[in-house]
Amino acid sequence: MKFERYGIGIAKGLRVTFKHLFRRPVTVQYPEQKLHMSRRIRGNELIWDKDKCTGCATCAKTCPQGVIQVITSVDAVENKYVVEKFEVDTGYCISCGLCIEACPYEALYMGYAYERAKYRREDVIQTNEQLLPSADRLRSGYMYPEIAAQLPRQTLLLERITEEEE
Amino acid sequence: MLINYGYIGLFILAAIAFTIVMLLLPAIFRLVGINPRKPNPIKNATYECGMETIGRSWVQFNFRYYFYALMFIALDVMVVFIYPWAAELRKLGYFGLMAVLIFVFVVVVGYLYAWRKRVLEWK
Amino acid sequence: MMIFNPDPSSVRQMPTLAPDWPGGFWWHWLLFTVIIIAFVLLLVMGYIWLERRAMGRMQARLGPNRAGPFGLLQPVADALKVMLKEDIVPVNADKIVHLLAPIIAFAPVLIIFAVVPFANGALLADLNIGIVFVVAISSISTLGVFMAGWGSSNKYSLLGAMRNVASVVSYEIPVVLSIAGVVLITGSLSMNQIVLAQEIPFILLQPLGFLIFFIGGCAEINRSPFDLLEADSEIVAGFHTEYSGMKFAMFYLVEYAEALVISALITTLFLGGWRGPILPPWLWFLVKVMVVFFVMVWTRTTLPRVRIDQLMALAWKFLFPLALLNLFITGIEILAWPTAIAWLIPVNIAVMVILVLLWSKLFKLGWGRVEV
Amino acid sequence: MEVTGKSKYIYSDSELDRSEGQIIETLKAQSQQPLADPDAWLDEEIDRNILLTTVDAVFDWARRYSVWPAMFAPACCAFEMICMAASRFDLSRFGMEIFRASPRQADLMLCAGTMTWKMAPQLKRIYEQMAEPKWVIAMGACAISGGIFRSSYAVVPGYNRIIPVDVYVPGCPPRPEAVLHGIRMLHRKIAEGHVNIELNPLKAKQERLKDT
Amino acid sequence: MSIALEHYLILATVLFSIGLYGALAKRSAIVILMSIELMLNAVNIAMIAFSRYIVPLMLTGQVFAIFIIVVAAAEAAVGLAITMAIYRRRETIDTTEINLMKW
Amino acid sequence: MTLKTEPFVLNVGPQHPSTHGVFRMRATLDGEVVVDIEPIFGYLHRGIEKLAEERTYTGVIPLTDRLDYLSSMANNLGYCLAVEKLAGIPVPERAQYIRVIMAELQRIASHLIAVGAFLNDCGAFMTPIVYMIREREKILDLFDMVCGQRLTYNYMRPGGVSQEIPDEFLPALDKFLKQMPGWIDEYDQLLKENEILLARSKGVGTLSQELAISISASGPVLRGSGIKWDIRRADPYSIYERFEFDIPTGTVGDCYDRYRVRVEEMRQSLRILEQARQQIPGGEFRSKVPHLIRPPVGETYAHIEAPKGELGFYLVSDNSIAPYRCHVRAPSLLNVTALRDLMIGWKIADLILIFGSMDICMGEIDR
Amino acid sequence: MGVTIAFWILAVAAILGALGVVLLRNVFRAALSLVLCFLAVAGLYVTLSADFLAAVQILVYVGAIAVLIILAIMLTRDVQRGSPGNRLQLPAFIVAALFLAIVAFAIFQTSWQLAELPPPAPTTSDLAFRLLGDGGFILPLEIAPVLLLAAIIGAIVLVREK
Ligand code: SF4
Ligand code: SF4
Ligand code: SF4
Repeated sequence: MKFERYGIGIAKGLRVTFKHLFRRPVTVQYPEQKLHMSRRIRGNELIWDKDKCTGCATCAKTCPQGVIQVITSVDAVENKYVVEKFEVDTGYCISCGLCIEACPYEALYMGYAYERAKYRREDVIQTNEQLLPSADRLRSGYMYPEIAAQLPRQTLLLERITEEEE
Repeated sequence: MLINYGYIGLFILAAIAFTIVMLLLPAIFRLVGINPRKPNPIKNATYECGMETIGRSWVQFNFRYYFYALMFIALDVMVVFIYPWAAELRKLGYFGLMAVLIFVFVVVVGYLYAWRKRVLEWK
Repeated sequence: MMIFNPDPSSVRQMPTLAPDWPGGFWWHWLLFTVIIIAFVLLLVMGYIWLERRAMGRMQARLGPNRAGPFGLLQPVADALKVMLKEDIVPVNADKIVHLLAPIIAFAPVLIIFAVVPFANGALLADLNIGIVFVVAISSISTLGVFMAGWGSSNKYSLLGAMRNVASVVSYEIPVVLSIAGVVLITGSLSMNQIVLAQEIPFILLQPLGFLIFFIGGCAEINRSPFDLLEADSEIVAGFHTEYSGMKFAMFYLVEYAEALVISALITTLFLGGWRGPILPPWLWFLVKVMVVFFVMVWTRTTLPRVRIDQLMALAWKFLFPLALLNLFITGIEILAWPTAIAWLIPVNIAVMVILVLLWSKLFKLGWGRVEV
Repeated sequence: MEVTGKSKYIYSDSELDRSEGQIIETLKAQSQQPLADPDAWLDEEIDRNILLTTVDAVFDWARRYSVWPAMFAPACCAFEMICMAASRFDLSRFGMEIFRASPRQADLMLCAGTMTWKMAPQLKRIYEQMAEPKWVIAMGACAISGGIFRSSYAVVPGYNRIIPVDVYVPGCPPRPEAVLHGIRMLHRKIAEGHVNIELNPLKAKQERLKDT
Repeated sequence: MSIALEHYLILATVLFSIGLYGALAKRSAIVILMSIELMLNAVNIAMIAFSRYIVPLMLTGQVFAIFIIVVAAAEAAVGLAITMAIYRRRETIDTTEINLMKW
Repeated sequence: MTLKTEPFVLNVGPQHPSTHGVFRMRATLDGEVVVDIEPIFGYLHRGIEKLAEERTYTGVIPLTDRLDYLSSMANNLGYCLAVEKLAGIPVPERAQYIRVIMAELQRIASHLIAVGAFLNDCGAFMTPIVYMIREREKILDLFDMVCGQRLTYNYMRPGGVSQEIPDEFLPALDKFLKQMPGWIDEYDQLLKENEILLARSKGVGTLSQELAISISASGPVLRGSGIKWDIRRADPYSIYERFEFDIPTGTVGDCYDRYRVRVEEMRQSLRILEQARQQIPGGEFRSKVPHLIRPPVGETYAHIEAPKGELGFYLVSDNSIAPYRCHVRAPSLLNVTALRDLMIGWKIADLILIFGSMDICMGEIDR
Repeated sequence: MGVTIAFWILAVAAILGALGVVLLRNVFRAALSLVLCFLAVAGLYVTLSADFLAAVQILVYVGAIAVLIILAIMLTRDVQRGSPGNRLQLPAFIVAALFLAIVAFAIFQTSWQLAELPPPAPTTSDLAFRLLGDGGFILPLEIAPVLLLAAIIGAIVLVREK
């Protein structure tokens, strides 16, 4: 080992770490404090607007994974498709958002939630009603600027908004 | 003086006993059934990054280690003389200083020899 | 039975183990044994906590804060959990050695504290060869580590164990020589005498000795830049790769207990031990130990790890010659000016700076093929 | 020192390859169906006496706050795992920053990434070599179902083919918060699942004997 | 019953005999070296015991013991070095297999 | 006389703390010294190229995200360039700028990880990587804002990008550009001159120019050896010829040089970002592209300077909605071929260090 | 009293350790039992009021010589062979036993000229004076490093690669 700089390099490094001792940690205490997610967050679930959906299955066809399963029957009276089963295996979905881009009737949204861990494999699969929007299943603004505008502003580490909010 | 060593001796026993008790605790827990124990052949095999070990595990090492140990042993013996000397230098005076200087010098010759012969290096 | 019927003239005054402390021998022993063991364990837990918290802060995060207030119970949780883990003994292992290793690694570290003066007069016993005792006992721990590496019959373990032996073998000498510098000034090997002699903390009188001791001590216990033997990024977990449960916890404890030993030694030898105004001695001791440990954590957070050959070169080609020089310079000073000590402070600091700079220069120039 | 030729290895490469292939094929044949989720505790009512419950509570507390993850990070999700351990999300708050490189000392296998069949035997081995009690979190789509690579010939469709998974965290990759949520669910499982106090050690011992 | 000089001497003799046996009867060079260390240790005990019981103020025995330790260290270093040198050539340290004349 | 030391075979990996994924090195050691090393990979072979053949041209983009998962944006860009070249799709001006901004941000993010991981491999207990991840986190926030994911962006599309950048993006970018140089300086203070790091990495794992060229290395690994080769200059794609920037090179080609080159490249990327930020025009973010792209029969190769080196996509079209063949020229794979030559003769500790300095991403090597 | 107990314990430990060295088949374990013997002997030194020597015993024997021996074991791969006896086992045993008997006999027959004085309490300073002071063992002291030097050079020459 050479001591070209007589330990000055080491001293400089030590100064940097020492300075950090007095800086505010950037940590978010997750379960108590939560960051505002990106307005376009692609959370790990899909949200499906049953009323708008026509059962055209474009989403199912676009999905590179084949995650979406749409089973429809024909309603002869109203001359349209009735969605019998709309199933998304979120354990399989890669949140790529292509289905949302593809849906011609704006019936499919990415979810805003991300805390969707489950104890069982089956629970990860979502069917029909489980896909509908609700109070704790907000829609994300991915591909939907109007929705994005209503969502809270994203917390940026750059700006450290958390600090002010506390 | 010996009384101090009595304390120390008993303390040594206590320390060893304490260590053994600490190690025995899990064994007791296991008897009670709190600690799990489910051995199986894979679990008891050697860990090597998830692979099966290739070759024997008794690694044979390079002889280079020996030189360090060798120098160490010589210098360690030197230290044996240095400590009483250091404790009593004030009374021993310059004569003692000279004596140990010569002593150390001779050993250091060996050290320099080792250095010159580049055995204190890893090639 | 002639053997056991010795000549009456040979029956001499053996010093009896009579009580010399109010309460008698056994009480004295029991009390302080319990105190020391409890103290060491508590302090080690405190260390673990301190390290994780301080390191967290230095890395701009928080560190453990869920288990108990400020995460203070984190080490307790760890200890309990580890105790509840399954104990695995690999089939290939040398089972007896595998079992004995943690004991042999841990017990000596505990034993060292028997002679550390936590307050005026070492608690349990003030040995008049105190510091040699410490040095001697601490060399046993190495054996425990080596046994662990050997007994596991795992390549990484063996590599780690070899590295440990190599580093201990190299750093023992500079460390011991730098201690001898302190002994020169005090003229006594007793730990308590060393503290008593420190009107001025020896860090000022022996700056070079302190530097060598700090670096060498860290290297010997494999801390901060010298943690090669369990270098995560190289040889998995080093010598304790195959250890789980309580046995692993022992090694984990050893790691911190050794750090405690080194900080206690630094405190005693160079920082004036328990001496200090106002506060009670044991508190001073504690504060100093913690400060030393904090410096260790600090360097650990900042510095990269050295390589094994650099580790050895540093010991043999840098620290050892300096330690010898320091020893003899101190010796001459002691003989020339047996009493006037205070004005040696600037001289010694200057000597340190000059020696270190000079040696670094030589080191750089590759004198005697020093470069590695 | 010169070492030349193939003789330097104890086994030849082709031998190693063949044995590896065999191991993988066997494992593949065994792993056609997912393993059952260890979720019995969700329904189960365990009644214990008071003493044991207190002891249990303490033990569970200790286990909960000292879950040391094993480093197991094959693919992309690993970086979210690392981010989770870094300053912004700081895994260490839960006492989890001690990533153990050796599975012997780890409690939790955070499966972060795609598992290929080539890697599967190692996964199984590492999992087996972890000391009890141990948990597994499947992080990301790949770990749950093979994710984007499910249809690939090389990829294991979900870790639960090989090892039992305790918590599934969907996402590709799941955000660090999502994994933290998964970890908190694991905490709950540890607390409520009462890892193991075998109330009847004798019986347990007999069962153990029967197993071996 | 108090411990006297004879106790230490007998102990030293026992250790020495064990070392002697090991040095004569073992095949591994390293074990032979270890046995020799044992013998040296036994001598040390005797030395110090003599010093303690016969000339307690002179410490001559202790000084001797220190020198014996020096010799033991040197002996171990060189002995093991020879062992290793032989091992390097002959791939064995079995003393019965080492036939120096046929090197 | 050579030592009759038994060669001792050690598996480093596949599951090893510092192999950056599942890479396995079968190392033959003599004591601590590496005498032979055999890299074994394939532990992350996920069949990306094969999977690409059964997906639509747009559907392949998520796959490219997972190639080099530390620089997904760059992968997206490279793939989209290839498709555009194949199908002759024009890209609007604004989209070009957005793409450049994203690609350069991604380069910084990727280098942050590379440098951090390298320093971590040196054994600087977590600190550098934790700091660098903190900075990377800031970049990820920007990406997250734009496309809603932190790692697998799936942002670029043939003919542009998937969505317009949100309003708050550019102010945030400004802020980032203002702060980032300071942070880089801080990292330099932390370890640039550290004696231990210098001793560990200078002269270690020297990649000679000839070797670098003959293995067709690229990226910082090549530039570390002192060769001024950067696709952004040598074969400008997108709009890179409009920007001013330097190509930092090393001198010796050792680990330290590679590390420095990466740090300097971050500075250069900031320069490009600065210029792109100034010049970004308004307009469309995506040209009109049919939902399912059907390029004419033919083949094409497009390459970009990804953070790790030359990333190329070779596409063959048979006029269907899916590529007939998609091949990826992965920079890591070619760089890693130098491994054996670099490592022999060094110690285990250096082995990890050299490996770290190559900045390897297994997703890309095994594909 | 305490000394008596300590003596017996340590003596038994020392003899067990020594027996381990010659009887254990695994060389590594034999080395460990040698360490046990060394430690017990150090304890015996303490009962003989030779405290400094006890520390030296641990420092040099356990800290250095034992490490050297273990290293040698590692380096020569001797473990696999175990530690078999040679053909001389029985004669060796007889020789050792005879030696033991003769010396024991001599010990009991001699009437030792025991001194009456208790040993000096701290031995370190006395040792220092005996070694380095006037009329001390200064000549042997200066010869000792020469021995060490010879050992260093000899060992290096023996083991070094050409
Ligand atoms: S594409 Fe939209 S409308 Fe059609 S089935 Fe899917 S969700 Fe319904
Ligand atoms: S997000 Fe992607 S993978 Fe998930 S359902 Fe939509 S298209 Fe399929
Ligand atoms: S789940 Fe997604 S991010 Fe995670 S490993 Fe699989 S492809 Fe990569």
